[in-house]
Amino acid sequence: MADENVIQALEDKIAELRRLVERDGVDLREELALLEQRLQALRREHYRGLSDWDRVRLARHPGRPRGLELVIRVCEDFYELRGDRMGGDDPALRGGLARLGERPVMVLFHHRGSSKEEQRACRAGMALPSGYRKAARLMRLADRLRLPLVTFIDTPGAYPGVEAEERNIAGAIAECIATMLSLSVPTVAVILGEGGSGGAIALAVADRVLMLENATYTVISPEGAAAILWKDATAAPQAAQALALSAPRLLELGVVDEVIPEPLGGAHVDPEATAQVVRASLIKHLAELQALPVDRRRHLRYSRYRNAGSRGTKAKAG
Amino acid sequence: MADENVIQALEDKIAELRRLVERDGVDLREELALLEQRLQALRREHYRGLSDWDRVRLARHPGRPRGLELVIRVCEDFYELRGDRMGGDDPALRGGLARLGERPVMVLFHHRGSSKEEQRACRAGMALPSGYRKAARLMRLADRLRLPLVTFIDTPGAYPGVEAEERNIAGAIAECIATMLSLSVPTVAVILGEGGSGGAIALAVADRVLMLENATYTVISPEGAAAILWKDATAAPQAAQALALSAPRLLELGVVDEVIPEPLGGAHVDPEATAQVVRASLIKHLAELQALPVDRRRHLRYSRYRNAGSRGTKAKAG
Amino acid sequence: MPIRRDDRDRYVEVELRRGEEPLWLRCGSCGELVFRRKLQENSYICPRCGAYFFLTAEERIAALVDEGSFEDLTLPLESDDPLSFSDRKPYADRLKEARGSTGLSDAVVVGRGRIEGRKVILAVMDFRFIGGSMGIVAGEQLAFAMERAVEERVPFLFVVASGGARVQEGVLSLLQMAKTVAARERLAEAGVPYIAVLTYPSTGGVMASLASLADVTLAEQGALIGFAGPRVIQQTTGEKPPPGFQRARYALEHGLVDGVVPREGLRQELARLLRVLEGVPSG
Amino acid sequence: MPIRRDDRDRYVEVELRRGEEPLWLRCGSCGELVFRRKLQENSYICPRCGAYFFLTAEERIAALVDEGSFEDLTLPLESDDPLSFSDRKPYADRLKEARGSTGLSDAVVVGRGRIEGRKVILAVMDFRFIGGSMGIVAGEQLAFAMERAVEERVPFLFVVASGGARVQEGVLSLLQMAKTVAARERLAEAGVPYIAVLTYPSTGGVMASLASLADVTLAEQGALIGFAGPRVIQQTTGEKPPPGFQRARYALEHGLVDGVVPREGLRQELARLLRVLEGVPSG
Ligand SMILES: [Zn+2]
Ligand SMILES: [Zn+2]
Repeated sequence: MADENVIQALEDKIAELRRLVERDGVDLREELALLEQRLQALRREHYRGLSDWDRVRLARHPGRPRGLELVIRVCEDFYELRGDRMGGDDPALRGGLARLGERPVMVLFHHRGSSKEEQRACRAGMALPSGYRKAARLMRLADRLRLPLVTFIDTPGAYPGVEAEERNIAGAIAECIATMLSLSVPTVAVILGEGGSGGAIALAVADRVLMLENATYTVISPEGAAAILWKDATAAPQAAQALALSAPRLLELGVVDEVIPEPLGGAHVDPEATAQVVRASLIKHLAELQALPVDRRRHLRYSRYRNAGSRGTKAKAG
Repeated sequence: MADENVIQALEDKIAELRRLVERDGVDLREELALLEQRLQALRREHYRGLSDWDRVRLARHPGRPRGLELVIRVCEDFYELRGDRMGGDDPALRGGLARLGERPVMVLFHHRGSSKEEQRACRAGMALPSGYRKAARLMRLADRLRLPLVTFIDTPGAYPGVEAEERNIAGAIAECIATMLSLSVPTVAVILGEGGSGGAIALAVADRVLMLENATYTVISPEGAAAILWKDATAAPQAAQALALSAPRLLELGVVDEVIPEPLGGAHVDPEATAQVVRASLIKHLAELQALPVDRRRHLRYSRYRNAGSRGTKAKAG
Repeated sequence: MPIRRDDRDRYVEVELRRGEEPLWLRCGSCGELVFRRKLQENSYICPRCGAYFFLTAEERIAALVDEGSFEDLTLPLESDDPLSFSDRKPYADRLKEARGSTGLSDAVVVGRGRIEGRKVILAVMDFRFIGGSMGIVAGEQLAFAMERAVEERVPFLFVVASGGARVQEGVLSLLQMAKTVAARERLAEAGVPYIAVLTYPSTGGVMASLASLADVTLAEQGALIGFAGPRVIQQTTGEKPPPGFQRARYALEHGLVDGVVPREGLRQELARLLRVLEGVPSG
Repeated sequence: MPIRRDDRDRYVEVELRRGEEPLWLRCGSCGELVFRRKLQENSYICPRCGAYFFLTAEERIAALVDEGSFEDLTLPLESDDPLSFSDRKPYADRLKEARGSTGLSDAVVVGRGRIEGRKVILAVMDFRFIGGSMGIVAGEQLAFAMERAVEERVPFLFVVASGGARVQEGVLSLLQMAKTVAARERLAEAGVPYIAVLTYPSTGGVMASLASLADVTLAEQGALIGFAGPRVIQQTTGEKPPPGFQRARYALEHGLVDGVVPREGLRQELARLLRVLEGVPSG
């Protein structure tokens, strides 16, 4: 199988050649075109055989489109709303008003930040109770103003800290789940990168759950599962496979409704194209949901979660 | 007019004589009966001429029945519920389930504490944001369980502290007012002692507002008004008069619905009797409210507060 | 975005009664004499030191809405002095004075206007009128404004400048907190957006009721936002408030507001917000 | 009431598999050998050192409900191993083992019973069953229990003993958080009281969903209450949790529970609570 390192090396070479062309005016058009073709072929080959662990790594790729940068590409006129109104504003879970396909919506998203300083403030996208309380506030606001809710999920999980525990991170997540389930407006969740356990599901109990092709959604990180169940840190790739955290597996299981394709090589290869596909998918699903009567939409949502996974049970033997 | 100090001195003397009777077996029945009669007469005389400032002092009397001790006398089976579910539990604003006249109710009350240590923890009954957030939580719980809400108000005001401001004491009070106004269940507020500004009204926007005869309810403390408007700390008695903070004045103004009489000399003279009158009044009002259809009750509440004080305006001259 | 620490709040209180010298104003911060016209063009920000001048309701409205779009809807009401209140001076006289010097009937002006073409119902407080305090008339104007917003299905904009409740109307003032919150519940039920702009000062009873319940809450740079003032805090509790306490950026850091906006950008900021809310309320 | 600092939590984990020696148990805290019968009479509290022993669901139920009043309503369901999960050992084998050693079909037992005469629908977790983890079957049992409570208009009592979600069922376990919260919404709409009792441990996904949404939340003395465990916190953030962290009294001080109850008083405490709630739900 085509090795990721080979692809990376070829990408680097092509970039160097381009710089040469630009700087020195050497005409390498033909050579470059051939190399590009070869790269695409390698990517295709590699991509077909992606393991779940490969996807975990793609979902965590530093260049992956996510957070504010992605939201701004997907929506227009993003207007950020801040604060939990109780003492805090968490930069790791953000939200606000925006327009999407000519209509106003409320968006919520995990944010990891670009600059070093911002990344530190965002704790790798692990949100605090104040983040989830802000999210619940904005969910209620969406309902009040009859705005569809769109969430973008990308977090390793909620922040495991002493103060987070003292301020009831568990209760804040539970409140988000309860609030999101109770909304009258249409809701769509998009799992962009990592969908890590409680911190992810707090924003994911939507009418429609969409998932990028190489995103992950899991009850525990593969590393965590490896440590606990395999008692072996190096078993993370096996754990990733076993946990059924990939978009295709979750589509099969009925957990997600649609897998949004990524550009060949992963979303980071072309963030703008990725955003446009996400955007188109969101607009389609929102239109479908908007066409349903409120009661019907709420009933479908209730049934979906009330019966989640029920197929995975069987009558007791004997 | 009969002086408060004279009454106090006579009360002390009578108490001493009683101890003498108990300890030494001296028979002073006749003398005591006469003295008691004299005391009652003095009280009656003093009481008839109570100024608003006298009432302010009665409302603040250290022996005045209030807080947990009063709630336990008024209701049965008080079951305390604690915590704001966000990091704090304020002992200065307490609440829980109780039974009142054979039915379950939710009660909320300011608490000042009896022991020195408790009093310190309760900050003289000035509640924190966490107290008001607990109150809003219990109001919502009352609505969910269809329990009438009874509040007992006795606070100089919300706590003016740095952390209280950082955690949005203003917003917490606003949330209480909004929540209490939105309830479907019957609500009755009793102003027991001091009803101090925002910290009091947070619990006072009820279907019925009752007030003990010597309680006060005011937009600002008389001392505060004296300092700001009179620029003279000694003007507090005049300010008390001007602010219309007494029960009879507020009944006249339509702010309260009923003045609950206190034992001669003030509620502290007989806490148990006071509690029984409060109890009877609450049961009566709750029964009346319960008899109304929900929509009607909510409409009446809305009109009451929407039109509060509107009589105090006039068409613009010219 | 992480909060920029260098973006310090600046604010200064200036002489409120400016009617006496119509042509120029003195900056209370740097002492500069500035022509009123020049100041107006500069959003009432001192061109020398950057200090913000207090705005009257009229000036605030002129700074926010499209020229010629404002229509005054303020109800023709005055306080009837329901407690016959008197301190060192009768409340009736204070009212008369305030009316005379401001030309207003009370502390709140209500109207209809457009911000870059988008309709709003506004209620704007005037701090000159007995400290922007909320009494019965102000409460009535605010409730009325919200009812108009519901009726016309147009966003409601509340510009706050208030030290709290009108002491001279006693508990009746306190009850305006309930009145405005009750009216706000109807606004919320109707799905009509409510935007609050908090300025210097936004404290006391107004903050502990209507002003804390907006759908979107902006703080003007330099705003003072809180319940109890720093002096009361220090006197009652002995705590020494930290630097920047209760100022706009402090409020933002503590999750109390959605954003902080410099005065000269406020109009565009509101236009941006109204644009994203276009079509709300729906139906 | 101010919190008494001297009232320290005490708790100890003991050997879970006690089936092997039916007559006596060794206290993991002080090493004492205690006759099972004696321990049972003492609410499974070590008579020598006061340590709490783990309770099975059966023992917990026996300790709470009136003798002879319990009726098992647990649905006859088992996990179908929907992911065909296998780590060092197939999940199917783990399930078989857990069923064998506990006699349960999964980690939640549902039933109807009376506490001092008052009816409740109970759901009780058994920590022995794969750490009381919530998978599809547990989620199903909990949702079913709440639906029964709505149907019968009887308070719902949830006794929590769970380390979190059932890892071996992947995201399907995570979704049980949504399932139980959805069922709880119906319970709340019906006005049926929901009482949670948190024991050692009440953490992870169960805590971040159903267990945090009770109308009344009691912590058994010694309970561990939180989302992330101390080890995860220390590994991820480097923070060192303070003494008493996540224990019952700590949770009370931080406003997370309504009360802390010693194990021997739990039954009376619930009776007291149910008495004050008599007549709820109404109608
Ligand atoms: Zn200047
Ligand atoms: Zn022991």
